[in-house]
Amino acid sequence: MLSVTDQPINTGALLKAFEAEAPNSGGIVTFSGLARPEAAQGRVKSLFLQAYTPMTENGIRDAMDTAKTRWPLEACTIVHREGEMVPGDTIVFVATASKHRRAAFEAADFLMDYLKTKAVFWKKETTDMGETWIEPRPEDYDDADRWTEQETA
Amino acid sequence: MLSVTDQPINTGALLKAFEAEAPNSGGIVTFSGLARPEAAQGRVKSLFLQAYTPMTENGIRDAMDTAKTRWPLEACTIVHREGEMVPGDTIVFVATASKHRRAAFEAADFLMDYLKTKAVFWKKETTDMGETWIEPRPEDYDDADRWTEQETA
Amino acid sequence: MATLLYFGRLSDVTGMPSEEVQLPKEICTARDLRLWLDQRFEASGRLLEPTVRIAVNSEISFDADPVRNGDEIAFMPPVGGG
Amino acid sequence: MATLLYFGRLSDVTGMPSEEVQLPKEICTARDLRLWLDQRFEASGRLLEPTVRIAVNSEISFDADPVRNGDEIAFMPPVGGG
Repeated sequence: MLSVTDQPINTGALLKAFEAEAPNSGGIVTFSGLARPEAAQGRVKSLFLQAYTPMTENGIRDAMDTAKTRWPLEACTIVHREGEMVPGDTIVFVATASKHRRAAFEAADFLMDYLKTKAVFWKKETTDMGETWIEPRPEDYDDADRWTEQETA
Repeated sequence: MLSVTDQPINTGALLKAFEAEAPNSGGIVTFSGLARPEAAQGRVKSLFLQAYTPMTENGIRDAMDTAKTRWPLEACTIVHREGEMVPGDTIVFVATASKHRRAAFEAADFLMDYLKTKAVFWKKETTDMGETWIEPRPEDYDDADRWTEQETA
Repeated sequence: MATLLYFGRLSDVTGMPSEEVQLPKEICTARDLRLWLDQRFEASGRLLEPTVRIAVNSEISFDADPVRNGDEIAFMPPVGGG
Repeated sequence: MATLLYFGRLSDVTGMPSEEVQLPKEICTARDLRLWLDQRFEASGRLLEPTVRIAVNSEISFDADPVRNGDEIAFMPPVGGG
């Protein structure tokens, strides 16, 4: 399941629904990304995420398909917020289910690396100092590169 | 938070509570282990987990302390079921929170490897064929060994 | 008319998130469009950066790819969600 | 009296999950106890396997460690939860 939504994400309810979807899986891994309160300069008052439909959805769907090819997943869900939010809000929820817990961990990790560096979103932070567009950090690209290195190794 | 309980585990509610506990963390990883329906022989009718208090709790608490030393965690929760359960029931719920998503992933992964191979539980499956005590699989030990190798590397 | 979309920090450069524009005849490729717009907005090369990708009708395109009136053309600085 | 606990598959070997036993005088170490019980239950070495660990009063103990009446002594085959 994939959803890009401007509504608050209820991770508890999503995890419950996901478990019902994959009762035979043995292992479920989730990642919840929360909007942080600290900016490089000052405190975050709000965060704005801009998406570009349908590129955003198409790209995430491709990454989910890649994950399903690389790991034996029984189910996979991504819910991503767009629009205005405040610190503490959930930006993204990723869930993977597999009979093999290693596969569930790796697939969730891979999908988060995709989302951080390749998903079609632009992020703007508002602090007391004003508005700043935030782009991925070098370590986000390093994390994402792990999966390509593995492919060629 | 650590709990070894004979009551059903509600992962959705636990995740929600955990998020409230670590609102500044940025990244939360959870693992839910579900009782599987298939046994080596036939279908599982029920699963029994035997714990030995206080060794079980002490061991898990030590592993959580180790995780907190090795990774910058803001919070860490483990809830483990004991007693009788049926396929689909959650056996274990692990949650880790960190500002760094890599740390949250690795700590959850490490704790699951501990739980699978070193936590003081004994597991008995009941199928149509009778009762069988289940011990960790070789790949569980291999997974757990990754963290020791890293230490000496 | 072409629809031009300026995403992320580029909307600060252009002063608008999107516009409808009649592409002049001499604008044939994505590269032509970049150069024309960078000049038009006095963007000092910020629309020419290789990290700014172009999507034509929701497909990533390269500098030699054609652009036409009727297209939806997006200027996309580095992306990242989560 | 010592309290002996037989965990996991060992309760199938001994036919009971636990028992209260007066340890004979000659049983001084964990090793002595293993040998005595393996014989007593006709366990054919299943209580001697090195993968079966012994905990005395909730602390992992080794073959040379002492055991006494009053102790809680657990026989623990390989463990694993999750």
